[in-house]
Amino acid sequence: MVDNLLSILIWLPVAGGVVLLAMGDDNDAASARANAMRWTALAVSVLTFVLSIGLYTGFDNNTAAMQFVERAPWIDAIDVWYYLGVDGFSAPLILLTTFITPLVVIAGWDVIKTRPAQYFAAFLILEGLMNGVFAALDGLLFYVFWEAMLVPMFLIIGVWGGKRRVYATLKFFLYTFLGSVLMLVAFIYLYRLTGSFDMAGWMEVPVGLTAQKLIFIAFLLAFAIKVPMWPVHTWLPDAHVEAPTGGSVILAAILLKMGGYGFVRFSLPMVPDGSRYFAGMMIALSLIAVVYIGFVALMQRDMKKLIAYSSIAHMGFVTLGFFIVWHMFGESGAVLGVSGGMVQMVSHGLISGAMFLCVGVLYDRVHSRKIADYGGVANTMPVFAAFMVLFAMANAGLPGTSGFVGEFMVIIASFKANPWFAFFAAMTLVLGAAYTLWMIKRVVYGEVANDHVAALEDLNRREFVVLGILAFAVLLVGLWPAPLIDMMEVTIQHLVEQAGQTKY
Amino acid sequence: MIGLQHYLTLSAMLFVLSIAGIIINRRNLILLLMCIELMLLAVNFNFIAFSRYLGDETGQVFVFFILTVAAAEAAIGLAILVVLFRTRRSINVQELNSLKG
Amino acid sequence: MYSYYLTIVLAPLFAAIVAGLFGHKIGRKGAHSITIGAVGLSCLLSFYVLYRMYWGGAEPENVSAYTWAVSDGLRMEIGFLVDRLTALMMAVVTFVSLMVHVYTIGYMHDDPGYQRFFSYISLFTFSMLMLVMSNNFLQLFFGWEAVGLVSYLLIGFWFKRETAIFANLKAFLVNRVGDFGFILGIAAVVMFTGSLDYVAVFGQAEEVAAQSIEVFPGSPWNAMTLICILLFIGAMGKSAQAPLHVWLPDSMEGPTPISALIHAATMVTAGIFMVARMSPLYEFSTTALAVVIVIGAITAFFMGLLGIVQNDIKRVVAYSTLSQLGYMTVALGASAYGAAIFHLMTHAFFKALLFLGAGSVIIAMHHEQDIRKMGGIRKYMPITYWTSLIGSLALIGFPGTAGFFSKDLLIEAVRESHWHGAGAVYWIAYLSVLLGVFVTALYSFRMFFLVFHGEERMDKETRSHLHETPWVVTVPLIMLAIPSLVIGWYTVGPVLFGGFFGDAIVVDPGRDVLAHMGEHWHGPMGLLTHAWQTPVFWLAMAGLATAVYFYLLRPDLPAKIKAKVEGLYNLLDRKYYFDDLYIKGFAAWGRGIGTALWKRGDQFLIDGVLVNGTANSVGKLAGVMRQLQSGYLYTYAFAMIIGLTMFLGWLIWFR
Amino acid sequence: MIFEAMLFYLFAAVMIGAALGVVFAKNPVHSVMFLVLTFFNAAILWLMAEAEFLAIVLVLVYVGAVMVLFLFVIMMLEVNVEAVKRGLTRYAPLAIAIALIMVIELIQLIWLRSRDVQISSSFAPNPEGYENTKALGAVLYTEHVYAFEIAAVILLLAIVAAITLTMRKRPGLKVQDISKQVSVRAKDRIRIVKMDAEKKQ
Repeated sequence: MVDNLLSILIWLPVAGGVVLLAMGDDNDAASARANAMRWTALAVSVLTFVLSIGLYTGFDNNTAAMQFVERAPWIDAIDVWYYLGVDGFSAPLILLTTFITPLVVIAGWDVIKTRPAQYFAAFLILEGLMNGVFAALDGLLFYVFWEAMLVPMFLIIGVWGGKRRVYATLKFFLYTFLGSVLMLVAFIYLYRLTGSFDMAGWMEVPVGLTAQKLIFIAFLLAFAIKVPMWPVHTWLPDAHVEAPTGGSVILAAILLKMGGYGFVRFSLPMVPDGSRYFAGMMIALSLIAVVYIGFVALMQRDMKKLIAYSSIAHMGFVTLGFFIVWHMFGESGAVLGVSGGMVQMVSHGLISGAMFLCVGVLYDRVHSRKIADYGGVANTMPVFAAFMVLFAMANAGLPGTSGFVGEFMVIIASFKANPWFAFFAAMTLVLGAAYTLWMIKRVVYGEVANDHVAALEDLNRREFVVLGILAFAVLLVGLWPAPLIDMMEVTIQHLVEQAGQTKY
Repeated sequence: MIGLQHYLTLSAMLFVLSIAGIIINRRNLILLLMCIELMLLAVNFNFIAFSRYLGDETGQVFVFFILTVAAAEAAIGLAILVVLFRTRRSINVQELNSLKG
Repeated sequence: MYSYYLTIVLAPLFAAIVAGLFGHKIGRKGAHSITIGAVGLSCLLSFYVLYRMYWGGAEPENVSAYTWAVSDGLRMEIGFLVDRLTALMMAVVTFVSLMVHVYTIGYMHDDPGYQRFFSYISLFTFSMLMLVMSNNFLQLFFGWEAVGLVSYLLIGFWFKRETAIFANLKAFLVNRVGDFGFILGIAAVVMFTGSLDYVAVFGQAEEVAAQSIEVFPGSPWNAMTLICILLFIGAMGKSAQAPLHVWLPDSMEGPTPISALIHAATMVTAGIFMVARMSPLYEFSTTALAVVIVIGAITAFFMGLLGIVQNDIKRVVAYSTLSQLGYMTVALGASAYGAAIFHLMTHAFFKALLFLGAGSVIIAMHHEQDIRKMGGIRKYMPITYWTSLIGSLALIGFPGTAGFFSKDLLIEAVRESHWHGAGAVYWIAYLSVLLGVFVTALYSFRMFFLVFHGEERMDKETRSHLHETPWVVTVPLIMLAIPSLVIGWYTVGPVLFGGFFGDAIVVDPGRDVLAHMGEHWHGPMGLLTHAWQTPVFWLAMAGLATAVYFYLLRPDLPAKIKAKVEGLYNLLDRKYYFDDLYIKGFAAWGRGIGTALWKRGDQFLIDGVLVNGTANSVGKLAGVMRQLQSGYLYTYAFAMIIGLTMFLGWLIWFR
Repeated sequence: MIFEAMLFYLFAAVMIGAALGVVFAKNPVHSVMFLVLTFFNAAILWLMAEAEFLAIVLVLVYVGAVMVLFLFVIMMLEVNVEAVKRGLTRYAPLAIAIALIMVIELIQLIWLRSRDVQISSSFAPNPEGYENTKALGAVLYTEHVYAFEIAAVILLLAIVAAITLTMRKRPGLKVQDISKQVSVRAKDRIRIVKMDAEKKQ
């Protein structure tokens, strides 16, 4: 076990990114220098992933306490610490981050022609910051990472994005920023209450009911926008459509998870009574996300938008799983719901990432995301079609793929909470299959639709590797989710206990 | 007899006059500068009056510095004005709006 | 025995992976060799398992393969429960699958997707085995969806055909509607028992039946009824019971071997198997059984009627499959699970035979499927003719064939099941199955005569090439014809009345019709000799005779009748307008809702009014405020002065 | 004393009048002249307050230097006076109103609010042997020497800034560049070409 593993996971990619930036840029994508940059970026991200495996092997499944803790004073004057640590919630998400980033780097390999060094640097820095968000145990440190993360993402969409990238990136930035500012207010309130930014202290401190409700709302805006929940979801389709492929992947795979992570790290344990008060509303919003967004996704004409909407629907399962806790506290089922939500987050990270990569593969060749511009892709790209159908099935929640695990657990848990919750949640079985497979039908199957499709070339080795790795991960989690669930189980039990207490 | 209040009153009138001047002559940059000089004079009056009243020379030292800075300001302000006039052929404040959003 | 089970399941999977991923390396021969070898191995071992279970007297085994996940005390495992029910299903599945594998060599001979096809059908065998061998609901659902996936892939196998990819999407979605109920049923099971394991769940069945749940406030439902109905919705999807039957006829767009394997013999019977497997639960809810029997009866009769007007050779067989599935469902509802499974088994053989026979005709006709363009093929294809005849006779329940035993006894069981209290349910069920016999005979032989007898209506070109299909096609036909003919003789006694299923199927003794019938059981010969006394026989004969009259003796009559009952004909031809309802109704509504929510909800309300509206109003407010921020120095100075004045005034006068 | 008071009022009145002239004069040159008058009167009033040094400085620096600078600039720029002055009356009522309110406020502040504060009617006389310049110098060069230095630097800065701002390179102006002249080498100017002597035709 490496000392300071978390710090390394945070700062190694950041340092790698800085080095890349320092190397300067080369717009000639074929030049030796550009090549060196790519390999540097890949090496750093792969190294980070390899190191992060230590997080799994060294992780103790039997405790809910923080592990790999690092603590050093940062700003003494207001008692801010550089305080890192992981538990069952954050460790899988950090692993997901370090797993996805190398894939994104490979996916952007020779696709990014302009300023490749800055592109890769942005992703590396983003990776470090995201790890920071998941590992931070000090409120202010968390906030700093949380906000800093917006900057590389903002640039990724704004610089390498599509035609309406400025609108999309501004919308993205303003939406997410709006929420997080309110979160900062809540942080400051809690700081005034406890005199420190220690998150563990915030979980212990008693807070009045009204204050809890207000804090919950402040948190809600920050996290609900990130998740995103209905009705603050509209930034996501725009951001996804305009983002470059790698940006979409990171956005869907990891950034969205920050919202879910926020709920289990902040809302549920810190303001349990506030959360309980709003649980009904949260469940309603989650179910609306599942059903409403399912219908909306059905009618999308843009592949990326369709997948973006399906992301929203899937994330609805996450919040549903978290907030049904209140309906069966003290019985079995509560842990199952949260557990399902967490698994759904990880699985969605893999699947939506893979789906966006698939669209990226097509986009690189035809430069269109419109469904109508395709048809019969399977004729010219059989291998790609196989992957796409696999991921589509995972997106539709087929058992044996990771998409099923979380949905299954959440549906089972929510049936216990109230059969009607499960009724609406299970509609995703039909809707999810409908929108995903209808897209598959129009894109992959059929006669060759036009000359563009006829000229398509099948996956090259690089794309094959990326999709292959993701396919393996999707199937692995689907066929044997036990390691993942075991990692989180104790932490979730602890959370359910915390969520069940009364704090005022 | 003539004391602090008289001086202060005089200074107040001077000050208010200069404000009126700024509002009225809001187009002419040179007049604006002159009104600012007038305003500084009013301030200086206050300083001197209080310095005398309190028997402390520091107030007068302050006036000394204000005079220095005002002189510098006038010099630079006029220089800018000259440059401005050279490029824009005008010192009308309302035409100097290239920074307007 | 665990390693045997593992081999049975994993061999087809392994073959599927090899044929799928390395198909281009191992070539056609390699692909079919490895898959047939693997499925053959599975088949052999399955028969061995069946042998051990029945003749060897082995106890049912319940083994766990690995723990899928544990959360919140809920163990989710992958494992095998092998008892006689399972063993029988395994044998049927692997045997039919093996036959279809062999047959495929001939049928798909010229197809570029040869390896892919073998990979799919092996994968299907794996999925189906996972389904039947499961010892818990999770794995059941896995198999359930996996067969659905393979069915989806295979219906859309010729993915260039617009109709095929429409049909596979339709099939998957309709199945998903069923699965929607199914997963809710599983969730209900977990809610009331806290377990996914069959044994644990069945053990608590009695307690669960005593509970109730208020799904709608104020009207408590029996928990078991809810569970069973929800599970049955899943079965309705998979086993194509009305009104979720619409996907099955369309699924005929797939290659014929899979129509035989998936959409006749095995996958569609998964629902029947599931209900039989869940008999310990269904026995506690007569309400659920009543639902089952009504749905089955409706399917059995009305879907059969549709077979009469179809002109596509495969669709006729498909509707007959629907109808036969309805028969099985009726038997389930009558608590005659054994009869249902027995019919399932015989049906698997003769229906696979009929499909493969139809496929053989299609090969010979160069992929022409319209029976109006066939006729008189008998003399060109003798083997196909005779095997198809056997299949058709078995289908209509001609005395002595396998279908006779299963169907006759099934109807008998329905007649005997008085437990419903002579309600409407009973009469609906009994009349449906009885009339269904006539309909079955009519459409079966209508097709048979139109294809094999009468004048030759095909064009010259086709006729000149018409000849018997190669041995890879005919051998499976013969191999399937044998059990279709004789298996009833040997198995009817033990399976139905010999307590074959042991503890696998639980029936409330108070309404155990099979046990009741068993008291009067005198062996297959006895049944055969009394056959002419039953209405079933006469109805079948009447159907046959009608077919002979209309399609052999007076081929001009059907058209005249058709013209007379135009309305009825249209109703049947449009399949009771179910497709219209679903496509123009539900699907269009769904798209309409989607568009409305997207355009009105997302784009107009949220983005337009809330998001951009906020932005715009901020912009407008800023526009007003901007007048103050003119950028002119004097404006700011002026504002400062006014502020100063006001402040001073406040200081002096108001403080 | 009365005489002193009368003098104060006289000069004060002239100063206010001159200030009014600054604000309302039509011609900027007149404005500057009025400003000079204002400063003179201010200097006198400061003298009366026994701030002799500053009074002298005011005259020397302001009247002698700054006002002349203003005058130069105005004359140099040949501003169209009418164009600039137009629109004066539009804001005059507003300005006068605000000025009146403010002056009332200030006078009220100075006179009414200070009623209860004990203020002697006139400034206390300076002690014997007091010299304003000397006293100021004593403070300026001891306590405030750093500020003094900074003020000096600011003035220097103002000089430099004014020069750099107004200096301009005129195109087409002929100037000598000594260093260039010195560093010229022969081969830059003369090209020696080798060629055959011309033959007679």
